[in-house]
Amino acid sequence: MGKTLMKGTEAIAEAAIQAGCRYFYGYPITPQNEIPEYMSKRLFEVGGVYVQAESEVAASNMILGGGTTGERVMTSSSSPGISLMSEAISYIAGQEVPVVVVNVVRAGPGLGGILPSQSDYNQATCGIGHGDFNMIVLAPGSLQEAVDMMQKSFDLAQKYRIPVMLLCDGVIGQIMEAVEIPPGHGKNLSEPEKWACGYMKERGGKRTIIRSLFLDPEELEAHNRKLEAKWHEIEKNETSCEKYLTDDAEVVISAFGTVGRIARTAVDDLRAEGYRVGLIRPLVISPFPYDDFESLIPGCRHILDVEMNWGQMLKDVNRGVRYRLPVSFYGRSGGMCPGVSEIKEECRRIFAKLSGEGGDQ
Amino acid sequence: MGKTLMKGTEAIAEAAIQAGCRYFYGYPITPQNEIPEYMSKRLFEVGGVYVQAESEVAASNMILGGGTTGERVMTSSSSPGISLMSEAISYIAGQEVPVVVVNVVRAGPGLGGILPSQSDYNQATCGIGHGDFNMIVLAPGSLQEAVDMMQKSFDLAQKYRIPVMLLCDGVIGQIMEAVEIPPGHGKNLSEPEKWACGYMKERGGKRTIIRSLFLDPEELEAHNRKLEAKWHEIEKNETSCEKYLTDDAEVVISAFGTVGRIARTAVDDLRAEGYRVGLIRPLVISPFPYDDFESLIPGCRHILDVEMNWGQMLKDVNRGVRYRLPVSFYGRSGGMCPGVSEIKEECRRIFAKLSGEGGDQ
Amino acid sequence: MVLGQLVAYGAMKEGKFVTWLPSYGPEMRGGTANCGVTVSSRPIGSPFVASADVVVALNQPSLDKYEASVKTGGFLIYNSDMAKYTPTRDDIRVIPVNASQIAGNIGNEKAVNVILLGVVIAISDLISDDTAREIIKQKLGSRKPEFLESNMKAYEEGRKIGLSV
Amino acid sequence: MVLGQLVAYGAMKEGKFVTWLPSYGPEMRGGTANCGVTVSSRPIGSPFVASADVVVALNQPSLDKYEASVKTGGFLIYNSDMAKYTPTRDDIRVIPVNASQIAGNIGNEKAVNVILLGVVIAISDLISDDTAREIIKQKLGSRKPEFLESNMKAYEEGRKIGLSV
Amino acid sequence: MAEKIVYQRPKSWIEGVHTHYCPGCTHGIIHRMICETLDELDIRDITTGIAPVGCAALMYGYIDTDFIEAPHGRAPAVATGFKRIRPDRLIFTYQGDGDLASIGMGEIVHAANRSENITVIFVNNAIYGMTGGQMAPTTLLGQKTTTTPDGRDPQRAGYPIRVSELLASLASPCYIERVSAAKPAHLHGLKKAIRKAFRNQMENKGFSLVEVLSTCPTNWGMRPTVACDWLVNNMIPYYPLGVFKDFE
Amino acid sequence: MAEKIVYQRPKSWIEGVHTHYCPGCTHGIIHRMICETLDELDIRDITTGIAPVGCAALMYGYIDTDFIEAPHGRAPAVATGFKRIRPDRLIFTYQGDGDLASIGMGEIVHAANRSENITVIFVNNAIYGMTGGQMAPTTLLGQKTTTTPDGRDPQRAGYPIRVSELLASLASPCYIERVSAAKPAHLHGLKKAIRKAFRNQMENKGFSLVEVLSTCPTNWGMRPTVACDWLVNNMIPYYPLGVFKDFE
Amino acid sequence: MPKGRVEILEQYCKSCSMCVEACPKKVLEISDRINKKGYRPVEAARPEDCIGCGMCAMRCPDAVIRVFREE
Amino acid sequence: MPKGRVEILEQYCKSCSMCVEACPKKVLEISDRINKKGYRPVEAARPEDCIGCGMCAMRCPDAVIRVFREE
Ligand SMILES: Cc1ncc(C[n+]2csc(CCOP(=O)(O)OP(=O)(O)O)c2C)c(N)n1
Ligand SMILES: Cc1ncc(C[n+]2csc(CCOP(=O)(O)OP(=O)(O)O)c2C)c(N)n1
Ligand code: SF4
Ligand code: SF4
Ligand code: SF4
Ligand code: SF4
Repeated sequence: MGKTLMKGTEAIAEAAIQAGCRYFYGYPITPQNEIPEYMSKRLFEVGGVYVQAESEVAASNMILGGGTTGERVMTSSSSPGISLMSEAISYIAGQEVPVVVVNVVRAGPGLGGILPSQSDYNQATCGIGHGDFNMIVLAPGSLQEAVDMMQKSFDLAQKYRIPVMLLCDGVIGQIMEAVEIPPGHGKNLSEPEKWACGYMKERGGKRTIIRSLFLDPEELEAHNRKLEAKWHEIEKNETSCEKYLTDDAEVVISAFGTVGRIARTAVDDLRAEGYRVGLIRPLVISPFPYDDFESLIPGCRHILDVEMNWGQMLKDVNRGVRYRLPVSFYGRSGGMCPGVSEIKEECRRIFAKLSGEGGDQ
Repeated sequence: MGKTLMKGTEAIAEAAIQAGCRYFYGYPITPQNEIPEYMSKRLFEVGGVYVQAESEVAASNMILGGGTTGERVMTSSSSPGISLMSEAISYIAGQEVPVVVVNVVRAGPGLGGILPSQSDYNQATCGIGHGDFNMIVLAPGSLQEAVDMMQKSFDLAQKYRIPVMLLCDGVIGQIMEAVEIPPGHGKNLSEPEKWACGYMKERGGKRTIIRSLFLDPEELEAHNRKLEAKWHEIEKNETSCEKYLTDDAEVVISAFGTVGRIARTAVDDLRAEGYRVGLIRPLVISPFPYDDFESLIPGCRHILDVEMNWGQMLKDVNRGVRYRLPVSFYGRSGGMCPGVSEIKEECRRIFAKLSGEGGDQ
Repeated sequence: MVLGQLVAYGAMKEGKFVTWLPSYGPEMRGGTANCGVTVSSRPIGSPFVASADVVVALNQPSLDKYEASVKTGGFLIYNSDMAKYTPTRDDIRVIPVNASQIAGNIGNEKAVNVILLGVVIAISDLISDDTAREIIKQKLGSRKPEFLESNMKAYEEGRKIGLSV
Repeated sequence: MVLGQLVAYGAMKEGKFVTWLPSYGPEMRGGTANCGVTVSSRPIGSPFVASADVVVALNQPSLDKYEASVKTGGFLIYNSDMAKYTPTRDDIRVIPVNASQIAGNIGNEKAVNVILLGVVIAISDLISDDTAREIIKQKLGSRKPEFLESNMKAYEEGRKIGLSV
Repeated sequence: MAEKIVYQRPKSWIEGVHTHYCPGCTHGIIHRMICETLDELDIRDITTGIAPVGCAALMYGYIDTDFIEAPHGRAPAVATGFKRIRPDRLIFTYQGDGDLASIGMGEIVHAANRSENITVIFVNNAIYGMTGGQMAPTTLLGQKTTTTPDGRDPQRAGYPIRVSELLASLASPCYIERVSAAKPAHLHGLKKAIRKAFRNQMENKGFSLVEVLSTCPTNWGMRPTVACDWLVNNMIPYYPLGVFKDFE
Repeated sequence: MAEKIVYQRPKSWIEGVHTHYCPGCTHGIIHRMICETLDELDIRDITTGIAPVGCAALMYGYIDTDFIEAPHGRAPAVATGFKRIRPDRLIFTYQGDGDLASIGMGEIVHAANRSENITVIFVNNAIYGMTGGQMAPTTLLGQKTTTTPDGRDPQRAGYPIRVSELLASLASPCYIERVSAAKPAHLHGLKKAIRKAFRNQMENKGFSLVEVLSTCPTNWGMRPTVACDWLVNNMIPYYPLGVFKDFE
Repeated sequence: MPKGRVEILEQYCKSCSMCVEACPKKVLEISDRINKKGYRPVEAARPEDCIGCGMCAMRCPDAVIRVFREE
Repeated sequence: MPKGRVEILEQYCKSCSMCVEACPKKVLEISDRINKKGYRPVEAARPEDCIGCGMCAMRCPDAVIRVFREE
């Protein structure tokens, strides 16, 4: 399969199918309706199952149940719908069920608007549900990345038995561009997952209990320590970050998702104008690539964080550079997206200030 | 009313009534059942309304509706129930409705256990719902504080038209101790709130729309900027933090809620042993008192963060001291609570290390 | 649980700092539902009771579970009609009380708690005898006046046992 | 929207980088639903179109809203049967096309899009004439072969108008 | 001879705005009827509407009362929260079939069962309008939608839910009627039902729900008048008009 | 004369454990019946149970099959997710009245309406057991609970919901029966209904629900046998036993 | 037959034809004009036949029509 | 009358009396002993009357009783 021009949502859906996902449970919400729509048609063709859940609460609990079979299951939604999944996601994390959740983010809070946004960063990376847990969150910056990450999401979910979120801003969902969807590499369940439910017979009567309830606090603490150790493992292995022209950069733009690609154009343009500017772009935003940010410290003089929200990644950026570099923020919210020229303008301002302070540009 | 011996949950409920709250919507969940139970009886006596909602989703939407009248409304729940309120809380923030939510935290994730915990710190202070918003979160360290903060919560909610959470670990909910509940100071709605719903007649036909939907992204961005400005105002005015013997302390323990009071005993004991140790305890955890932490920087040599979770406040502590002080963590999770002797032990270890490094203890 | 609350009320009455903290489980009966009471003359830090001066066990599971938490030199009091104890420690003082039987004799099966309260007050200095009597009147008398007499009687019986140790 | 997609398909066929991004609203009809297409020979950063070489407006609201986003020297093409335009700028080239009428004449009311595509291809170098024809065949021909002929005719008509500017 | 006004825009219909509804969508008719009722009962300035999430999300742009926006499906809970505090004010929810019968099933069943003294206008157009035509709980068997490309199959998606009948099986609610907005002959009944649902609330009778069979020309892919015929021929046989509960 | 075993612990009942239920709570009887059914139909090792949030949250400690824990009220959705992937395995949910009829109302209505091929054991004890005796949707009028200290008042809290009747008003579900666990005379019917609800699933007949009237001696504040009498005298008149739907 | 008259608020009409179908006298027709929103508004093609029954207005989803009747 | 016999797994009994009420022959009674969990287990007070009908076992929530019948 070569490159084809596809709409983001449909490419994501097809990528999931190629990754071996045969079970989709979801509820419509703009701007990701084409995912369930596509699935309702395609899964029937490939012998999978599409269930239109009665709500996002139900959908998230369906993936909980579905995920316990060991098969690749997913749901997708957009911001308000994701909020309704909070409780189930906490359970899924606690019960160690592998699932994939796609969030095509729209602008909030509340009903907000249906235009693109990155304002679910905090929720996805930090506090989506109650209790001590984290999930893995991937943030694609182009349609091709979204497709590739869709497949990776399933691999990670099953490797670590953890919920994985593909966090796409609305642009990724709605854009059409050329993508290549690598043909299926989804694992084939020739024999049942050792931990999965429904295989008691195959296992000679040994049963499986998938639970997060531990009334004895010492047991629960031990369980939580296990989850914590797993998360440390993930922090060690699974961060991912792109650095573009950062080696000699005086100013580095930090951005994720669609803003990353926009910032890249700004960087190219500014380089052409002679500015020493670079880009750092986390591809996995949870666990966050703190080390990559820390490595900017000796050379870089200023970080400009650009986001499509009111600055939610800022605290992670600051943490990454350990408050040893000045970090400023430029953002648009509510469905507005920072444009190339706005970013360039902001950078030029920073350079002007730096040279006023006696820099060498 | 002098001091009486009361159970935490009941004291909190009575404090709400004294603060002028007459409307309670809730759903049972351990360990806070005594709140709805108390309310179902007492509100009837004082001419208020208790509604047992069919779920936490419904309860949180009932306070949304109730809050639009301008009256003092509340709900209470515990961790999994709070997760189910995520969507509504995002709406409430976006629609600027004053409400108070009590979370008597139990150990998670998932069903977890019903014993005390502080593992909803992330959720409460950072990512509970979708979109750009924050809520105010108060974290009492004793029953008396819980009672006082209950009243403050209503004041803040109405002053800023924002959701306010009283985040109590299960200890605060279940403990009995002597408290004094200051008699009612709840405002009396002699005339309708200017912004409230249901007063079109009184306002001569001028109507009110309480919404968060703005399909025009520029309008939504403007709305979000308004919310942001309000939040900055809150950050300026409403942080609150207790410092105990920090002036000359080499090691400062950071802790919130019940752990704060336990740590205080540890500090007293250690001081008696001659250790220069202090305690910093945020009373309001959102907005976080970063400045108070920053002020520790010159003198203090080490921060020991102690929590009843896997270290959720840690990143805020680090941010507060701007990564310029070593911060270590001691925590118990899953319903376990760090004890006085564990904390002392940990401190002694730190002092031993510091003196090895050539300190002056 | 009621026993603990009575002690707590009493301590507050005497102007002491006190915390009462239950440990609750899903087992509504016959389990190890219990509470920890801390009485102190200075503000109380941790309300958790890791090692206790006095442990009162009403049934076998509680006895098994909390035996270990009695401080050296402390008391372990248990209802010998509901639990059996084979000594494993020699550093604590153990007081078996045939409380169910006594309660039965008094004609108030629910007075087991009050009997044990009598024992506790007699052997410890948590609260004074007078305070205890007053609290019983106040807290139990108001709710169920018809049982007040038998409750006072139960307290006396318990106190006798306690004093005789 | 379809017009934009056809251009996008064509550009991809010619090996260019292309993005197509719709702006969607709740208004399912008659509103300003629109899309932005970016064609480039290098990877595309922002897919948002702030200022455009060519703006095609199918109705009055779109015309009013997007007039301002035409670059200096760019083209504003509109369906003069659905919208009226009173010039406010003199730095752009304006092409009114009576597309509804032409489509009616051809006997395919839905061909308005294709007519305007013809105009766009003729006045710009987004994609070549050949590519455009092939894309029409491929994308429109396969779905509704019965309309292929009238669509090609519509394209020709549009192209004629475009070339005559 | 003097000219008498037979019909004019209701006062509660906000002047100068153009609704965002598709041409011929019966949402507009129902809105208009609500406005007329507010005018006739003279209750506009003591009424608060709850806007749903669905095509009617922006209804406060057209009906001139106080409004609260509710999350998708939660309007009955929002209304409960409000009405329990302001029993002397009127409140109504306006909900689509996705909003009320899918995501909001729990809330509507329980509000009905508590017999909250509220008025519910339930617009059943057998599809999700706002999100572009996915299956609703009320989508008919065999009906094609964007998520039932081969038509709704009862094996995979169950049977269409008859909401009025379901809620009428509860002991508590006061008044439940199904009417239609499709044909001129239906409109009198529609108006009467809406008026009654508000009157009941004024008289503290408890929960009243009017289910209005409605069209979605756009997502059904039909011209508006054809959609009305389709409703009559396909929906009414499965969703019979009539009163299912009336405690009068 | 040889001795024959008339009754012994079912094989599916896990040996050596002491249930956490209060003395005389009928949860235990229902558990035992499920175990017996699993044994008789020989389906233990192809069955997965969904544990609810409620007193039965720990049921996997007693019944020896695979188990998944579901969030409060969501068992039908969890079961749906599972069963659609493993149609050849059996799955059952076990839900209290708070779980199923309050917070989980949306999920049960829709699972029933999709006629998911699952078995639901619905334990109606008219109260919230695990959380200590608050009002449930099925609490009887006048019944005192910790949140209806003066007894349930229909004006404030509505009428008790008859779940079987409500769900039976849907077109899709296959089998719905209400039975009782209170009296020896009821137990045969209870067992039969549970067996049938599993058999239906084995035969791919779709959604089956058995509503079991059950006691909560602790929160009702009665001795176990008195609670059984109370059930017979108060619950059965309002919740009549019987088959409400059967597609056989 | 009473004599009626309709007034059309053209700018709000969406050309949906609901009123055209509703009119028992076939008074209304979609015009050839285009309004600001791009729709062809309805017009009274046979005003003389109008009986002022109000059916058109009752059915219009956009409250476009005002109806008068001579008394 | 057939002859029956019951075996009580005493350690699981919670003394709820459900079986006592269920037995048509009034064979069972709550004993005076206390089991490990603190309950007084049921016992066959009149074992000779047992007809092995199994009613007690069918009603026991804790699966405490095993029932035998002579054939
Ligand atoms: C929590 C949540 N889920 C989903 C949506 C997306 N959504 C908006 S409207 C709608 C359904 C609309 O259908 P209906 O309620 O039938 O109303 P209609 O548009 O047909 O009038 C959905 C699913 C949302 N906004 N919020
Ligand atoms: C989201 C959420 N809300 C509330 C609870 C608390 N809770 C646990 S069990 C229960 C209800 C129990 O009643 P029921 O379902 O009738 O079962 P029973 O205990 O009576 O068997 C509740 C409200 C919870 N665990 N999670
Ligand atoms: S999408 Fe359907 S329901 Fe919505 S306005 Fe258009 S026709 Fe009406
Ligand atoms: S008032 Fe009656 S007759 Fe006149 S145009 Fe309208 S529908 Fe036709
Ligand atoms: S088997 Fe029958 S007769 Fe024997 S003890 Fe049990 S119930 Fe009584
Ligand atoms: S029914 Fe079972 S638990 Fe109850 S007394 Fe009888 S044997 Fe014991």
